[in-house]
This record gives sequence, C-alpha cells and structure tokens, in this order.
Amino acid sequence: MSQLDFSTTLGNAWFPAPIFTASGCASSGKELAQFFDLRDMGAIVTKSIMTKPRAGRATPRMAETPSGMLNSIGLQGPGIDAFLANDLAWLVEQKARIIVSIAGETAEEFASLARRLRGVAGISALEVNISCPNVENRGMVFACHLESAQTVIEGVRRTIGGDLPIIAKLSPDVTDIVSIARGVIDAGADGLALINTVLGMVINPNTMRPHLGGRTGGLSGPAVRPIAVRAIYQVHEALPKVPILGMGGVSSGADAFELILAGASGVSVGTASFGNPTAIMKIQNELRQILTDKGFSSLREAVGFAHRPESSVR
Amino acid sequence: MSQLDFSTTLGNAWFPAPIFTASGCASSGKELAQFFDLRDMGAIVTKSIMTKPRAGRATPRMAETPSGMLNSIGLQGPGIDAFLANDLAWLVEQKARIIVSIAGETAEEFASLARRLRGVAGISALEVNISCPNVENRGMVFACHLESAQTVIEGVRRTIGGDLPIIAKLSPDVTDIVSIARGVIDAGADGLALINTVLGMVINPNTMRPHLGGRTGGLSGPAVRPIAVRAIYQVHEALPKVPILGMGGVSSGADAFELILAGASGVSVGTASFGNPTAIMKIQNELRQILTDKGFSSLREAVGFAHRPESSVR
Amino acid sequence: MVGLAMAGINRSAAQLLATIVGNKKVGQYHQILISVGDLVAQCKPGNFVAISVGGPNSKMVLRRAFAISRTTTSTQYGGAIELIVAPHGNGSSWLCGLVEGEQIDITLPLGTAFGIPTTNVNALLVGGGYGSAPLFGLAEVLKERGCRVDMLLGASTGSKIYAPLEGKRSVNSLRIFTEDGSMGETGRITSPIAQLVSELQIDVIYSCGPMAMLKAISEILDGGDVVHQCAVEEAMACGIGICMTCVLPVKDEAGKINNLRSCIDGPVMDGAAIEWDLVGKTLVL
Amino acid sequence: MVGLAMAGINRSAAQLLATIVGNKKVGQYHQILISVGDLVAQCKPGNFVAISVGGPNSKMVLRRAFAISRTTTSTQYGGAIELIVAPHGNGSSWLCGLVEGEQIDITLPLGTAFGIPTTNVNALLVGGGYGSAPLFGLAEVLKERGCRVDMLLGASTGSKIYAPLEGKRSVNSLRIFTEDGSMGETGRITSPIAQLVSELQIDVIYSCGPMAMLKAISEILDGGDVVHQCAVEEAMACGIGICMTCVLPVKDEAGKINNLRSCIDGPVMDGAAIEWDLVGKTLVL
Ligand SMILES: Cc1cc2nc3c(=O)[nH]c(=O)nc-3n(C[C@H](O)[C@H](O)[C@H](O)COP(=O)(O)OP(=O)(O)OC[C@H]3O[C@@H](n4cnc5c(N)ncnc54)[C@H](O)[C@@H]3O)c2cc1C
Ligand SMILES: Cc1cc2nc3c(=O)[nH]c(=O)nc-3n(C[C@H](O)[C@H](O)[C@H](O)COP(=O)(O)OP(=O)(O)OC[C@H]3O[C@@H](n4cnc5c(N)ncnc54)[C@H](O)[C@@H]3O)c2cc1C
Ligand SMILES: Cc1cc2nc3c(=O)[nH]c(=O)nc-3n(C[C@H](O)[C@H](O)[C@H](O)COP(=O)(O)O)c2cc1C
Ligand SMILES: Cc1cc2nc3c(=O)[nH]c(=O)nc-3n(C[C@H](O)[C@H](O)[C@H](O)COP(=O)(O)O)c2cc1C
Ligand code: FES
Ligand code: FES
Repeated sequence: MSQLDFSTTLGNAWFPAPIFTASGCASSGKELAQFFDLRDMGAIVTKSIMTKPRAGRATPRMAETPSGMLNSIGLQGPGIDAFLANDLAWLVEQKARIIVSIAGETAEEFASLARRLRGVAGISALEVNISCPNVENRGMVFACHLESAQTVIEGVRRTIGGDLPIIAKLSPDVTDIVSIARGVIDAGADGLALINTVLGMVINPNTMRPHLGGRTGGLSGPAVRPIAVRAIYQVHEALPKVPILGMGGVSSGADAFELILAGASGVSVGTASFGNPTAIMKIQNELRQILTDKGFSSLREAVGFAHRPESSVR
Repeated sequence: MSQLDFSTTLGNAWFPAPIFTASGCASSGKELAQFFDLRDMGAIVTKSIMTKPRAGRATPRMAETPSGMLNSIGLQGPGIDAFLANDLAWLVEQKARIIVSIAGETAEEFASLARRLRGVAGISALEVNISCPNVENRGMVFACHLESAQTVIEGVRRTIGGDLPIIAKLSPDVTDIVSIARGVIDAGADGLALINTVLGMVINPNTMRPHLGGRTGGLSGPAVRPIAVRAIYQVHEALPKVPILGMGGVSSGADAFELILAGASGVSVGTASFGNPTAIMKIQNELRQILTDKGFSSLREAVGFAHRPESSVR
Repeated sequence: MVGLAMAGINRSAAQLLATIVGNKKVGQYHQILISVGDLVAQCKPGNFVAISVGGPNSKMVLRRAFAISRTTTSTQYGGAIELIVAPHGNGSSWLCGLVEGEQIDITLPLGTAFGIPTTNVNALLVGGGYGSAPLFGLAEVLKERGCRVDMLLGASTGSKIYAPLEGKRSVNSLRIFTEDGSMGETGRITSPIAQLVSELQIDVIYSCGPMAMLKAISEILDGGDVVHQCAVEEAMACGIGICMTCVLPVKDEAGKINNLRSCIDGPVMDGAAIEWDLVGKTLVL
Repeated sequence: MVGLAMAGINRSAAQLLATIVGNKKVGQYHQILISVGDLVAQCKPGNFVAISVGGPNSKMVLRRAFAISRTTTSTQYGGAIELIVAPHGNGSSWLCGLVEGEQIDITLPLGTAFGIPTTNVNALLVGGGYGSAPLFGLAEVLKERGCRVDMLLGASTGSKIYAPLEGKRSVNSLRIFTEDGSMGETGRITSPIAQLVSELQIDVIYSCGPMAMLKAISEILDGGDVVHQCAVEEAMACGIGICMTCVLPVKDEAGKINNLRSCIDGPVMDGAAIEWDLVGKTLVL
C-alpha cells in the first residue's frame, strides 16, 4: 500500500496534516505544548485577538451540558500589541504553523487588525471571527447578517492584500447559512470556518437565574456535531470549490472523518481538548488510520465524499 | 404547608398539570396508555396531522447522536379523516386532554385543517406546526420566514374563530426567533411552542453518505436543551404575557423546571419517552417535588422566574 | 393455516429494573441471562426487549432492542430470559460488559411473536448470525405441537454461528453454512432453501437474521404457498410504537402498501406482505 | 518572607491512566487513593488533579478538579495520591462509586503549590469542608521546616469535617467549628481568626475552602501584614490553562487588575491580590 497523503490546503496555505486547534480553545499554544509538539498538528488557530486588551465577561463563564458545554469567555485577551510581541513571537519560534484569528467590534477594527498582521512573518492564514457583536448595529452579530458580514470581509480583504488566505468564521445561528457563506466568499474570503458555537443558556437550579455571567453562552462539544455536519454539508454542496475548515464536537478520528466527508478540508478541535489535553494527537492518529483503512490514498479524496452519488464506490 | 397548585393555562385552555407529550413523540396515545393513565398528565399533543394520509420519508429515519437523536419521519400519518374517526375519537373516549397539532404544505392546507377541527368536541388547543416546508415557496420552512409564518397563523385564526387557543410551534433554525414569535402573535396566535428540532445531519461511516433517508433530520434530546432554554428565555423576555409551551431535551423534573424558570407555562416531553416509556410521569412527579421543595405555592409563580431581578428571592 | 400474529400493541409489556444473572461469552456473542420474574410467562418466541444502555451518565438516549432467545425458570433467580448479544457498537458492548448482579432498565415483552400453527406442519427455521437466537425456543414449541422442524443456520464465519447444543436436540435436522467455510458447509444459507422446501414439503419458514437474508428468502418463496414468518430488524428509537422510525412497507389485504411499525406490527411479519424492493424508498400513498 | 509560587504552567504535568487502589467513606466524603507511580514526587501541597469522569459513554465532556490531599508510597502499589471527594453531582458521585482496580484518565500535578517559607514562621491553616484535605500534608512540610502550625477546620455540620487522626499529630493545636454545633465549637470558622492571629503571632495563613470563606479571611487580614495563601476553587473547564473559564480578578504589583486563570496562576494565590469584590463582575481594562 502506498503512503497516505495527509496534507491539506486552505486557499493557498498548505498544511502537512488536517487537524487544527479551534480558536479560543488552545490559549496561546504554550499550554498544550507541554503535552505534544505543536508542529505535529496541522496548525494552531489562535484565540480571537482584538485591538485592545480585554478582560472578557464575568464569571461563571462555563456550564457543562449533556455532551457539551456553554462558554461565555467574551474574548478575553492581551490585545494585538502584546499578542504580536509575546504569543505570536513564541509560536513562530516553535516553528508551529499559525492561523491568526481576529475579532472586532466594528468593521473598521477588523480592518485595522488585518493591517497590523499584514506582512508579519510566519502566519499561514487569517481566520476572521465574525460571530461577535457589532457595537455599531445594536449588538447584532456580524455573521448573522449578510451585509455586515460582507462589510467586514471586504475591509479585511482590501487591507490585507492578495496573499494571506482569509477564512471567514460563520455562526450557525442563522436562517440560511448558505447565503451568508456565498456572501462572504463574494466579498473576498478564500475559505470558511464552520461552525462557531450555537447560542444557548443554562439556568442554575439554586439561584434560579441564568447560570453564566454573560447570561447566554456558546454551545460546543459533541452535542452540536450534527449541526456542524449539516452546515458543512449544505455549504459544500452550494460552494464545492470553497475550502472549509470544519469544527463542532469533534472528539475522535471518526468524528473528524464525518466532517471531512461532509466537505471540510481541515478540522479544528476545541472542547475535546478541555476533556483531554492530547485529544488533537489522538484524533489525528485515528483519522490517519481510518483514511488508510478505507483505502483513500489522500485526505483530499475524502473531502466532500458524502456528496458523490451512491454508485461511486471507493 | 399548603397544597401546590400544579395547574397551568395556555391561552384560555386549562390543564391540571404542566407536562405534555411532544407532537410526534406519542403516536396516537394508545401506545403510552399501557404504561400510564393519559389523564394523569397535562395533555397529549398529537402528532402533526395533515389533510391526506402520508407515508413519510424513506428509512433510515433515525440516528442516535451524543445525548440526542436525529429523526426524519416526514410527518407520516393517517390524514385528518382517519385521525378524527379513530385516533381523536379514542382519545376523547379516554377523557384525556388533547392538543391537536396540524401541519400543511400550503397556508391553505393549514386553514382547511383548522376548519375540519372547528367545533370538534374534546380539543383543548390547536398546535400549529409551521416548522415544515412550504411547497409553494421553494420548500422554505414556514417558521423560518416572518411572512409565511404569519400567513399560516392568520389563515388558521380566521378559520377557527375566537375560542380554541392557537399555539404556533416555531423552529429554532432562525436568525431572530423573537421577531418570528412577535409576528405570529400579531397574526393571531395565543401562545407559542418552543422549540421544534434543530436541523442536523449524520454521515454513516460505512456508506460514507448521509445516514438518514431524508439526508438531513431534526435534532432533539438533551443535547439541544440549552438552545431551547435560550429561545424560551429570549421570547419570554420580549413577550412576557404570551404563554409558552416549552420543549427540547427535557428528561427530568429539573430539566422541566429549567424551562419553566426560563418562561414556559407548560413543558412537552418528546425524545425522553423513547428512552423511557414512563418518562412523562417521572418528570411530572419530580417537578412537583422540586416546586414544593423550593417553596413555590403554585406552578404559575415559577414561570419566568429567571427573569426577576436577583434581589427578588423566594 | 399459520395465522400471523398482528397484535398491534403488545398488551403484556412492562418496564422493570431487572438483574443480570448470567453473562457468558459464546463464540463472538454474549449469552446474557436476565431475571424478570413472572414476566417470562408472557414472553413468546419472536418477542423482543428494549434496554436502556450506558448507565446513569450515558450519552446514549435510546434503548437497544434484543430478541428474546429463550426463557427459563430456576429456583435460584426465578424467571429469566436469555439474550444473544453481539458486541457491535457502544450500546451492545456496554451490555456485554455487565456482570452478574448489575441492574438494567428493561421493557418487555415487546412486539409480535412467531405465529404457531394449530396443526402439525413441516417447518423450516432459518437463522443468520445471532438471528438463530429465538429459533431454538421456537423449535421446542413447534415440536410440542407435533411439527417436523428442520433448521438452517448461517453466518460469514464459524464464530458467528450461534447453535447451542441443547437446541440441536429439538430439531430433526440442522445444517450450518458459513461464507468462509470455517464451519459446516461453505456458501450462503439461502442456497439450499428452494430444494429443501420441495424435498421436505415445507409448509412454513420461520426466519430471523439480516434484512438481506429475509429478503432473499422471500424472493425464493415468491408465488409459492409456503408461509414466510420473518422477524425483521429495523433501527428502532423507541420499540413501543411512538416514534415511527422503524417502519417497513407492507401490503395489506386490499393490496394497499403502508409503512407499518416493525416494533408493534413486527418484528415478526409476513414475508410475503413486505414490499422488499420499497424498503428504504420513499413511499407515495 | 513567604514567596508566592506564580508558576504559570506546571511543567511537571502529565496525563496517565491511573488505577484506583483505595476508596473509603469518611463522614460525608470519600477518601480515594490513586496509584500514579513516580509522579508523586512532583505533587506538592496545593496542586490538584483533573479527572475524566463517567466512563467511555459519558455525557460529561469536562474533567473534574480535585485537590491532592496527600501523597504516599507503598511497596504494594508504588506512589499514590489521596483525594477527599464530596459526592456532590454526577461527576464526583461517579468517582466515589469506583472500586479498587478500576482505571481513570487523570492529569497531574496541576496548578500552583502552597509557598513554603524558608525560615521558621508561625502558620495558621484554615480549612472549610473538604478544603482541609491538602492542609494535613502541608502541615507536615511546615513542621519539618520548624514552623509552628495551628489549624482551624470548619463546616456546616460534623460529618462534613474532614480531620484525619494522623493529621492532628502534625499540628500544635486544632480547633473545629460547625455551624450547627454538632462537632467542636459552634459558629463560623472565621470568628476566631482575628484573635488567633495576634495571640499566636501568625505570620502566614494557608486557607482552602469555599470562596466565601477565603474572601472573609482576606477581609479580616486586610491592611495587616499577615500573608494569606489561599487555594481558590473556581469552575474549571480544562484545568490546564486553555479555556479561560476559571479566571479571578487579581491585582499585579503595579496595581493593575487582570483576570488570571486560577488553574495555572492558582489555585494557590495571594489572598491580598485577589479583588474579592470584583469576583463575578465584569472587569473593564
Ligand atoms: C427487533 C430487534 C431485535 C434485535 N435483536 C438483537 C439480538 O438478539 N442480538 C443483537 O446482538 N442485536 C440485536 N439487535 C440489534 C441491537 O438492537 C442493536 O442495534 C445493536 O446491538 C447495535 O447497537 P449498539 O448500541 O451496539 O451500536 P450503535 O452503533 O451504538 O447503535 C447506534 C444506533 O443505531 C441503531 N442500530 C445500529 N445497528 C443496528 C441494527 N443492525 N439494527 C437495528 N438498529 C441498529 C441502534 O439501535 C442505535 O440506536 C436487534 C435489533 C432489533 C430492532
Ligand atoms: C482546584 C479545585 C479543587 C477542587 N478540589 C476538590 C476536592 O478536593 N474535593 C472535592 O470534593 N471537590 C473538589 N473540587 C470540586 C470538584 O472539581 C467538582 O466541581 C465537584 O466535585 C462537583 O462536580 P460534580 O461533577 O459532582 O458536579 P456537577 O454538578 O455535575 O458539576 C457540573 C460542572 O460544574 C462544575 N462545578 C460544580 N460545582 C463546582 C464547584 N464547587 N467548584 C468548581 N466547579 C464546580 C464542575 O466542575 C462541572 O464542570 C475542586 C475544584 C477545583 C476547581
Ligand atoms: C471556551 C471557548 C472559547 C472560544 N473562543 C473562541 C474565539 O475566541 N474565537 C472563535 O472564533 N471561536 C471561539 N470558540 C468557538 C470554537 O473555536 C469552536 O468554533 C466551537 O467551540 C466548536 O468546536 P468544538 O465543539 O470542537 O469546541 C470558543 C469555544 C469555546 C468552547
Ligand atoms: C421522532 C420525532 C417526531 C416528531 N414529530 C413531530 C411532529 O409531527 N410535529 C411537531 O411539531 N414536532 C415533531 N417533533 C418535534 C418534537 O415535538 C419536539 O419539538 C422536539 O423533539 C424537541 O423535544 P424533545 O427534545 O423532548 O424531543 C418530532 C420529534 C421527534 C424526535
Ligand atoms: S421503534 Fe418507535 S415506533 Fe417502532
Ligand atoms: S480551567 Fe481552563 S483556563 Fe483554567
């Protein structure tokens, strides 16, 4: 049997392996690096960085739910300056592949973050987390409205120029994810990240009030995997040429395989790392085995396989 | 300690207890009746009935998912004539309280179903399941679009007259559930049922194709409970006077209590009955105990309690 | 002749916390004995049970269905049922990992039973894999009625043949087929059926096993007057008739095809009434 | 004097499948012994472990954190750690239900340890509920350093006092407070602190217990020069610093308040640096 080609691409960025961290679920990378070598996975996707340092939301910031969890971190982070000086510099030094996630409160903030990252060496791609509230438009989430989503991506595209792939991260909390996906691609995104967390709430039985400091939170973990698979499948069906970084509830190689069959070219792992610090390595090894066992000679062949007519066998 | 008032109302319909079956999860009622007395629960909500007999979707129709399941039944049912003659007649005979759920492919079909039910004795309320595809509008789900949702409810309201409460059942798969909720109330609904299943997909690792005959399916069970709580909370916050029949992943009294605190006046139980035929009785008994333990003198006091300022204690 | 039990709801069904009183590995299967008290009297060959799996913190929300293989009564633990479980996925593997004394939440008996002829007929019992499980109990009942009972068992390989020694005594002949030839004759279980039907003047075939096997038998019998009582296995979410996930297209007497629930109008169904070619297809009424 | 260990990432942390070698009920708690081999050498009083709960089919996706109560080495099972677990919700109850020989997925040692003074000081150890767990091991270490060690334990009721007999030997005095008076003196554990601090000329307080207790101690000590090393307990999703759920508002030397992760900048933190009034509030930088 020939060697499996496990590499993948997102736009013009190439990665030797298809498993990534999920934004906000690997901090600055240092913390996971004591459990495995960051270079062994596809890439680290950094937590979404904003212009200024941010303290995030009030605690409690998490609630465990059946096969999932809610979080309301509120994008706590050091701000772009400290991020570039410390976190990014460290990651570059480690020779890890890096996807930087950015978030803003206004379309202008996204663009100015992109400007700061333009030309910074060692970055493979930019993930644009538009699943955050737009302070200029009644706190509506950018990714929930076509125009605001497009405005952000256009601004980033214009600022960053043509080289660095832009991956727009979408929220599943919309009536029609395909139209948002198409819109951000038209606006200049090279790829899509699907899905961010699903809006949820847990009420504390003791206080009888919303448990999270932020009242609502984002649902992640295996509970949401069927929603992620559906979103990836729908978008890949409509836009088969657009690369997708899939995520949502992946905690095994079989889960990652499911997202890839649906249309993901790469898979981010978030919540699973909380439950198991070596989850990413486990998932990556299991996925390699599954692809080999199924007779695929490359990861690429498996991407979107679920869309082929039943008659096309392996 | 005084007796707990466990009764509830949805519009002008009164129920001695707040736990109901969920539409499509209790068949015609006969099947559960061998495990407990149907009169002991709030009411049976029938499966959504359409005009003509319907065979539903192809099998496989279900896939288990982490803490949940997908279904793609496709509204299999006997049609309104056989339903009235057999299922409804039997339920009336049992002296069960009955909420009839209706579904249609066109707004006109909903109205004509309402016409058939007008004046039929023994029905407490009508649940209008608008979470199904509108064949006249590219198969778009009625509940996902304000106008189509409103058109259905207006038609039903006009036909049914003023007596029977109309409960509009909404889909969580929308960008802004509050605007849909407000819209259907404006259009004449007396209450809301929240939430229907969340659109999802599972890919079969063996065939490497979507597992369900209908490709996508509806996600239900504990996995979706945080989404249900959030939807109920958001809608109750915006429309505190509108009664809500809550549902989504309830499998214990504590779960039901959570939905009630969020704003539900009654709670439907679906998937939990598949895993446990006596789930409804268990949930109802546990809920009664919790309300008593917390010192509530009536269920009604607990409805929407999570919205009261932290300072208001029990 | 052989009336098909179209019971609808199985009125004897009850839910209980039952104790595991035995768990033995037999080939690739686990023979699991569960104490269920007086309910054994209600369990007929063909009926199944639905079991809650994974314990109190389980992410598995649905029950798993298993055919009742045999019923016994002992002075030690009273009435008990036996299941033959293949450790396949998470649910069945969990069940196979239970030890004596542990308790499970179980609903039983569910579904239709094999119809038992009122006169002595010639019966052929065909079991694929763990599908043989309910056939040994059935064979005993048929022998008591004075029937001639022959049996065919098949599987891909020998370790997937479940054929208890005691069971063999109750049949007139037993032939075993494996696809890899590791046990009995080499080949498919369906290959000898046509010949046996005419040689042994078979009146009724009782079958249990994979859907493809049941379908193949129905096709072999098509047009003839051999009755085919088959125990089907469709994915079931509830097992008690409330979810509509387990349907099969079945023709009624007037020739109308309808999606029937295999959990309450089955699992034992009339093989000739099932529209095998429509299984997994969208039915238009 | 007493340096606070601000270790950031605990470089000794490792993940392993560990075997339960003991599980004993003590009052309302379970004393659980886990074999972890040579890692015991890395475990310091104040460190904690994170344990995967519920087994392979668990709906619980997050680990649970437990303070390391003691470490031991035996010829029988090598190095082992001891936890004192209150069976509270699903995760801890599952853990308390494990029997000897079962395996758990565990990450350890995590977080900061109690800072140990380099000179002999007077230390007061204050433990609420199972918060006393890490204090006995700490007391031994302090005694070895020649410190005077006094201890206060408190809980709502007597069965929630965890006070091993052997542990008592290593302290100069032990006073117990219960709110219902069912054991020791009646009242809150915090009531005698101010007096003890001056009577015994306390240099450092080591505390572990509910957040409200830690806060109350900090308030008592406010403005004075007694060092307060407290082991906090914030809800943790990961325990290894990657999720940002476990933060507390902490003032740095320049007086700037920041949300620090209590799993890697804690659980042992400087009580005087924590902005107790801002816990659970939104911080604006
Ligand atoms: C009427 C009936 C009788 C059965 N009798 C037996 C028996 O005697 N011995 C035995 O080992 N198994 C039997 N099965 C199959 C059994 O119910 C489980 O489906 C099987 O053990 C796999 O479950 P799992 O949890 O291990 O696998 P998982 O992969 O975890 O199952 C996931 C889901 O898919 C469903 N599913 C998976 N495979 C099948 C299948 N082949 N048929 C139906 N549903 C499936 C399960 O019910 C479950 O909901 C029977 C099924 C039915 C419907
Ligand atoms: C650093 C640290 C040390 C701890 N040491 C001990 C110990 O020595 N002995 C002991 O019995 N418990 C200890 N705990 C608490 C323990 O981690 C669990 O939170 C507690 O056992 C409840 O978990 P559960 O699964 O039983 O409850 P569940 O209600 O199922 O827990 C649900 C979720 O809420 C979180 N949670 C619930 N209560 C608390 C709490 N009081 N503090 C933090 N998170 C909570 C859990 O971590 C979990 O994610 C410690 C916690 C931390 C953070
Ligand atoms: C604690 C936590 C923090 C997160 N922070 C971010 C973030 O900063 N930016 C972002 O785009 N997504 C963030 N996410 C979403 C994840 O990147 C991912 O899209 C989601 O959790 C689904 O994947 P999972 O189920 O594997 O966790 C966060 C998720 C969690 C659980
Ligand atoms: C098998 C199945 C069939 C359903 N059929 C219907 C239906 O006919 N009409 C309807 O309004 N909702 C239907 N639903 C949705 C449920 O009524 C309910 O809204 C949803 O399942 C969430 O509740 P649960 O998590 O308790 O199941 C169905 C759900 C399931 C699982
Ligand atoms: S399994 Fe639910 S109806 Fe048959
Ligand atoms: S628990 Fe995850 S960062 Fe502290």
